[in-house]
Amino acid sequence: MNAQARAIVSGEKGARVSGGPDTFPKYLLLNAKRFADRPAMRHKTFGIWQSWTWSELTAEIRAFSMGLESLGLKRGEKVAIVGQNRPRLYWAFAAVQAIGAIPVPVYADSVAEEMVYVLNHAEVAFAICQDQEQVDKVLSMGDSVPTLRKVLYDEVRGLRDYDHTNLHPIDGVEAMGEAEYEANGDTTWVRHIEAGKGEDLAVMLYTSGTTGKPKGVMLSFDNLTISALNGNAFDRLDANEETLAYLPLAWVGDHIFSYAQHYTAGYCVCCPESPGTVDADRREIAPTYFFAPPRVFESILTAVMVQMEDAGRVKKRMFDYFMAHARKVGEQILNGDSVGFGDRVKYWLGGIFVYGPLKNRMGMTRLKVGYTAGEAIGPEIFRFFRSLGLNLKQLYGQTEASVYISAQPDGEIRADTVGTPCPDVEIQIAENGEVLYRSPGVFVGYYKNDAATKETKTKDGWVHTGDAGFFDQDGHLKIIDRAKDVGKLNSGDLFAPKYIENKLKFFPNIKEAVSFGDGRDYCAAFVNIDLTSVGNWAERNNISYASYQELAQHPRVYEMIQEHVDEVNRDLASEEMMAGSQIRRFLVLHKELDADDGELTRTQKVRRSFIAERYAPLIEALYDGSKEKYVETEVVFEDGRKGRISATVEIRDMKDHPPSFTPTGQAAGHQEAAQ
Amino acid sequence: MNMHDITVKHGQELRMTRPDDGIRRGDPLLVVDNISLSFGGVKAITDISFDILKGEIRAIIGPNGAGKTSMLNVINGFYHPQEGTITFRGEKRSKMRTHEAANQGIARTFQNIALFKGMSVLDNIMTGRITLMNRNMAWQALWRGPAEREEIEHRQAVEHIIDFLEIEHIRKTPVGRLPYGLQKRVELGRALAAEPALLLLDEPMAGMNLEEKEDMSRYILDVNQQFGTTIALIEHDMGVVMDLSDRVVVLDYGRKIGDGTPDEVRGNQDVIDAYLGVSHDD
Amino acid sequence: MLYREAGDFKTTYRSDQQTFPIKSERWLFWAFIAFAFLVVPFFINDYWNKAVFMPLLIYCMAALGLNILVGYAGQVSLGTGGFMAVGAFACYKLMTAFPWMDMFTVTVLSGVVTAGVGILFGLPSLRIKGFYLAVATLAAQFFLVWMFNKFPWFYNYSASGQITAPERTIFGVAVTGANTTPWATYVFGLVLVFVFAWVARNLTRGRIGRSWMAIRDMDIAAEIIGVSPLQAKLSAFAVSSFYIGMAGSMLFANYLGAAEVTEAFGIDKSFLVLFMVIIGGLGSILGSFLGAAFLVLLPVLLKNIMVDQFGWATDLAAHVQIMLIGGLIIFFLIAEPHGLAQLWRLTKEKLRLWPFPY
Amino acid sequence: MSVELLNFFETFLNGLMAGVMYSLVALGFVLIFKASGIFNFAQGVMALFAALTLVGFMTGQVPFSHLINAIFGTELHNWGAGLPAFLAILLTMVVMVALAFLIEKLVLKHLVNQEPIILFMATIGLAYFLEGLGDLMWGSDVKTLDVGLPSGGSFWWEDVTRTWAAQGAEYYGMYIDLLDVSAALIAVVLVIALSLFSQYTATGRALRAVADDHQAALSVGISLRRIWVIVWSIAGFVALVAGIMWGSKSGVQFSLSLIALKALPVLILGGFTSIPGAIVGGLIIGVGEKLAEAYIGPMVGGAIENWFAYVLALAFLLFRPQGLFGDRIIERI
Repeated sequence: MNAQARAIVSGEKGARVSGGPDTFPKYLLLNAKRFADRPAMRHKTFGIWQSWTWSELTAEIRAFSMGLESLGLKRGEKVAIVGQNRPRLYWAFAAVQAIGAIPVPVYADSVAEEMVYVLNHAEVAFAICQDQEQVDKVLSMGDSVPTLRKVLYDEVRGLRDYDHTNLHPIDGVEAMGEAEYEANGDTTWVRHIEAGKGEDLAVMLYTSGTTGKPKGVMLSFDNLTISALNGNAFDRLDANEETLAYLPLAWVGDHIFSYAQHYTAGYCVCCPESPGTVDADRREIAPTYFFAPPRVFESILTAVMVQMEDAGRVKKRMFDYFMAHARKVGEQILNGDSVGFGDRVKYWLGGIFVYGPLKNRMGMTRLKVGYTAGEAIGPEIFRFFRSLGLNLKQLYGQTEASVYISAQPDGEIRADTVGTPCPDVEIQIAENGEVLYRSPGVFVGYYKNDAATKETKTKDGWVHTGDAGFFDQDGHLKIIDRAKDVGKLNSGDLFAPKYIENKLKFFPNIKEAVSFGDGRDYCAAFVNIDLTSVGNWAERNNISYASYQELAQHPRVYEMIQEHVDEVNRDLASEEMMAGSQIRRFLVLHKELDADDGELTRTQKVRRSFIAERYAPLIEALYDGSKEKYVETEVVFEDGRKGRISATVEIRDMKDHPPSFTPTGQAAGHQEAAQ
Repeated sequence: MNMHDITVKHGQELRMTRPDDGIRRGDPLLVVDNISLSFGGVKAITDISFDILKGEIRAIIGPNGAGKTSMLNVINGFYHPQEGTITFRGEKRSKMRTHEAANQGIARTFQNIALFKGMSVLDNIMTGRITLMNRNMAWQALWRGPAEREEIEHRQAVEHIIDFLEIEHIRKTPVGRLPYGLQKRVELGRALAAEPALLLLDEPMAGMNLEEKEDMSRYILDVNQQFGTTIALIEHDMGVVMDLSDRVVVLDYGRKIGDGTPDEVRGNQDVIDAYLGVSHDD
Repeated sequence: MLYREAGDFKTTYRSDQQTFPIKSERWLFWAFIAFAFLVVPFFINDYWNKAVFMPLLIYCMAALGLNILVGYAGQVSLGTGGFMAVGAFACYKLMTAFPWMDMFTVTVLSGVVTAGVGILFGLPSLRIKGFYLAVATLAAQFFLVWMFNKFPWFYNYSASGQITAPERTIFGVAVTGANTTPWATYVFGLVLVFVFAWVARNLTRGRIGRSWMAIRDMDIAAEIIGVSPLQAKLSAFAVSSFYIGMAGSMLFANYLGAAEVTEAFGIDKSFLVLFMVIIGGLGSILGSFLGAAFLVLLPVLLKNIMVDQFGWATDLAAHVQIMLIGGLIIFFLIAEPHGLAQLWRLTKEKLRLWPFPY
Repeated sequence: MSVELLNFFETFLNGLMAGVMYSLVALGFVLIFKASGIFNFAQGVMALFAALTLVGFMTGQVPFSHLINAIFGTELHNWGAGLPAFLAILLTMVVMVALAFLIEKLVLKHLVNQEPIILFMATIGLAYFLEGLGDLMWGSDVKTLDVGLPSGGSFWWEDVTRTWAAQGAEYYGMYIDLLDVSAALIAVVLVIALSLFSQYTATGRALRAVADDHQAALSVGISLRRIWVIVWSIAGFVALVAGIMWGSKSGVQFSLSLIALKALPVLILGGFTSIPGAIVGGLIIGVGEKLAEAYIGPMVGGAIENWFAYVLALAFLLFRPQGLFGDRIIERI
């Protein structure tokens, strides 16, 4: 690491004004005053977007909250919140926080055992569930969560005949609270809220760590409100925004976007009718502020392309023509660069015929700012949306940071960086390339896990992200891989397998890639072709094939993949830290990596060590210079039978590109997009 | 209906059955007494008597041509029996027009789907509430005001049914475009919309696959349990009938040959004979 | 393509069930109405009024009425000409018996009288269906025309057997008789059509409309779920005749000025209006307008081309025209049996999905 | 016999003969409706068109002469020589078959499986088209048609019936038009021929099969399209016969197409699908109409034959909705 990387890079000074509310319940009371008749929340149900203003919302939450207190919920107790994006579950956060208890959102799709662990670990007293399915899960735990006293539910269906001694519909709880309010007013309740302080624990979010048991990240009100306010200021978000809440409640991103920013900015959050109707609901709402992991953008783009495949010839040609033009000038126009008059006119026409309708169909007509985060987004996907004039940006964040670590300021957008440090955030790069940060959003600690807290958070407040990265010439952070996965070639050059694999996977023809190099002389890779994409290509080029294996080993497929690899190499050559780890040899795997065979995790992530063992002969061949290799592999078929497949796999050599990372050489690859 | 809000907040309960008519759960809701029906000398139903108790699921079974559908047609006033009486909610029924049975609180679904093909799902179910709507033509012509309010009130109720049957995604689709299973569900929705005291289901699961049958059984049970609706159903699938119903009446050639709980009927020799004779019948 | 629906969401049932739920269509509609009310009256001349606008308005009204009966309630009627005659003669009798009455009242009352006659001739629909009913309505057509011919009381014993509209005013402006101005009759007709199109929309969107459609789609099932066929069918006949009667009244009083029953209200009128409804689209209010516009404008266009451009004899042009209209009707039925309204719907659907094919 | 009774008989007889003509037209409707479910409103115009074509051939007119003259400025009107009646009828028949073929090819083929009302409207469109086409081809002036059928009153019948009157009564015998008689005879022959055709020929049996069950007929390999061409050809033939007879009687002009309207009450009375219904219904309507004209007409100012048939049929239908020969309808659900 050079000296520059050790330096601390800081974001701007944050926007927090002292004296404002420091907890969400306080914000609720403020919003009830300042935004009384503005919409606060919508929910598509019974055919229309049922809406609540901030004052209605406050009344609902007050009733809910006072009802919870009547049920015996005490300050400092934990309340599990289980379900999808329903208004009442969001209300539950504030209702619980108002009386000083701590909400613990739980992934709705987690199985009962996982849920038991979280509920037990958090020692929850109450569980607020969406429907029968979640109630069943919670009730099935029986006595294994001894602290659990009450279970609440939103949707009554199917629960009518359950034993209701410790089971309550939220309706009933709200009615209790309402009665209490009618009888005694809300002075006690308001006093509870006023007793809350910024440093109090606001929420506990369990991270589904890749290894070991989930850890409960404790975030204070200060963490969340300051981060949210900074985020609002950074993107100039105000009470006029409308967003769609469709990501899991237990995920920090949703907690910030659909709760913390919702309260601090006072904007309107819309809950979809059901998980299956998110696309249609987004089309109706047309959010002004939108957040999604790359896979969502990817599936939107795929849907667009698939539908355009079936469009008529004229329409398709028009689409291609204008999209080509958008690729040419769209991003420049979005970034405010100077573009010729003729191109502007053409882009305007394209807006009428293609971009406008497209944005309309995608529900992005009103989009002011959109974020992608979670993992790297394919540059093609990223550019597609930006070239339409959508202000899509990248963000780098973590639960432990209350999301914001770095983000792209408007006008400084690139597909391969995650921007500059957010307001109030300081970042430094450690010796081993790991990214460290310090900010007001930094979490309080892991619940009941001091060891882990110490491991992650230094005494002076720096947090280890576990990611390796570096700042590029423009001061933008670039994340290359998990820090522990980054290795070294024998030459001493940095080897970041996932970074290389992602570059390969950005080609639609490549479904999966596994690269090798740690402790070896050079970098080499397995490539898995994408059957749909390559199959289509083959069909268009009159290449017949009988099986995946035959297609994978087809010389012309190899040629195509070779071109892709070459392009990745050229790309790598342009980067100072990566130029040494260009792919020297590759092969196309004869079978698709499959979770059934243990090669992928159930979440479709590559299991590197297992593959290294299973395909040891192939790896050996990659490094012994042979031109081809015969392998036999045991596979599990869909019906559960086992069998063996064998093939002779070809291995190809590549040549290195000379390093081209001087600033003048920056034109290579997709970097031309910037500025 | 007493919902006046324009927007429905969560959890507002839908009342699916008519206001209390003084008949307690378990008392006879409908009594069929010595009914005979013939068409031009051909006897379809001969001297049948049975009752349907409030809150129960009553199955009417029998081989093809046993007179099951004719029986339903008699109950909801579409056919007029030559002999016998029908007492519904304690009142002996005189000869009446077909649509009056609906007004008295009898709704039904049909063996061959009888949806209104040119209308959307929403409109079909709204049509089910026709007996509950009463704004006259002058109000309708003006729309704004009472007619629109009435429409919205009923729309709310219908939206609850749509929610209950999980057909939100097809709300505005013309029913003709829907697959068979969904059409059956919409038809159930249309019948439920009338908030019936007695719900007649004519082979609600005919032509369905196993999964659809399970879904439909669940809806029928939910209707019965959640809203306390009394249900009389005709069904071919014996397994389904025995699981769903509280009591079963068995017809054969227009005569009653068995009546009782599923277990009693299963052990009845006449019933076994009737079914053995036509065991090939689906 | 031109639709931008994203963000146009509904938070109340009222906005969800409004006539034009899409914002841009709402704008288009009001722009069109503004044009019709605020621009056309200032530029209209006698030719345009006589050749295009008045027939258009009158047949829009008639087509609306017939569409309610045929398109919504599914009862085929071939008696439109006869019912228009009832409207015309009711109008004439009202005008002459109550000279002080204003024309709006006269027109609406003529509709009411026709509604009564319509109920009478709708009675057979309770027993017979389909083509049998269609033929039965022909009885109304022939009987009514015969009646207005045979009993001189209807035409106030005039020697010619004709009825002639005296001058009647609204707010002091003549809308019938010799002293009318084109804009006056036009605005009079436009207001009537606008108001009653709105009423038709209201009737068809609610309980009554659904009872009509239920009877149309499956009468037995409709009856079993509680639709009274008597009420549904007779109300359809009544409302339909009401509109057709008003159209007849307008045709006579505001357009022709003088009429002879066999000539003005023959069976070809029945067919013409039925064509409008079918070509426009059954069960669609928009369709009624499109159908009327098509069949009013097409002959004007054809005549313009053949007589004025080619200089053909009028009788020859008439033959070609009738042939072409017949041919076009067949063509339309083949191309889109659900009418122009459906064509519009499909186009709209395409534009909404643009650039996607589905 | 009293004069009143004799007058009654005379009216009755004339009614019967008119009724036969109605039956003939109604038969054309029934044939098409049975085979294809189409209510062919163009039947009347087809008769007009056939008659116009026949006259055109017999008088040697140049078809489309007005149009040709208007476009090319020529002065064509007549070939200068006509065809003999027999040949002209044959040629007209060929035209009618060609027409049937074209209708199937250009219209019906594209409207398979449409709703009945759409098909009905298509035939009205066809009626307009044929009306325009007929006028365009042959001109719209009233033409006389004489194919050699006898006409005028029968003196023999007058003489015979005069003797039936009671002694001393002032009675001059019954009037009967020979044209009516011959028309009735031809109609009877035609009806019998059609019945035999549908009973005893393979094509006829196929027709009936199609009428009974479209699907089944298709599945045993009867070509629906061929059947349609045949049915429409027969309907064209019936139209030709009707056209000849009505044309001979009252000239070939537009009003000839209105005979279709005469046949409609026959249809609702006899049923759309019943051949005997069409025959008996025609007779009932014919007789009823003439009697009403004679006995009710004077009371209400006359000219009631336009609508009386409809009211008669309607009244009948209200009491027996299934028509004359229909089975009782049991509604099922």
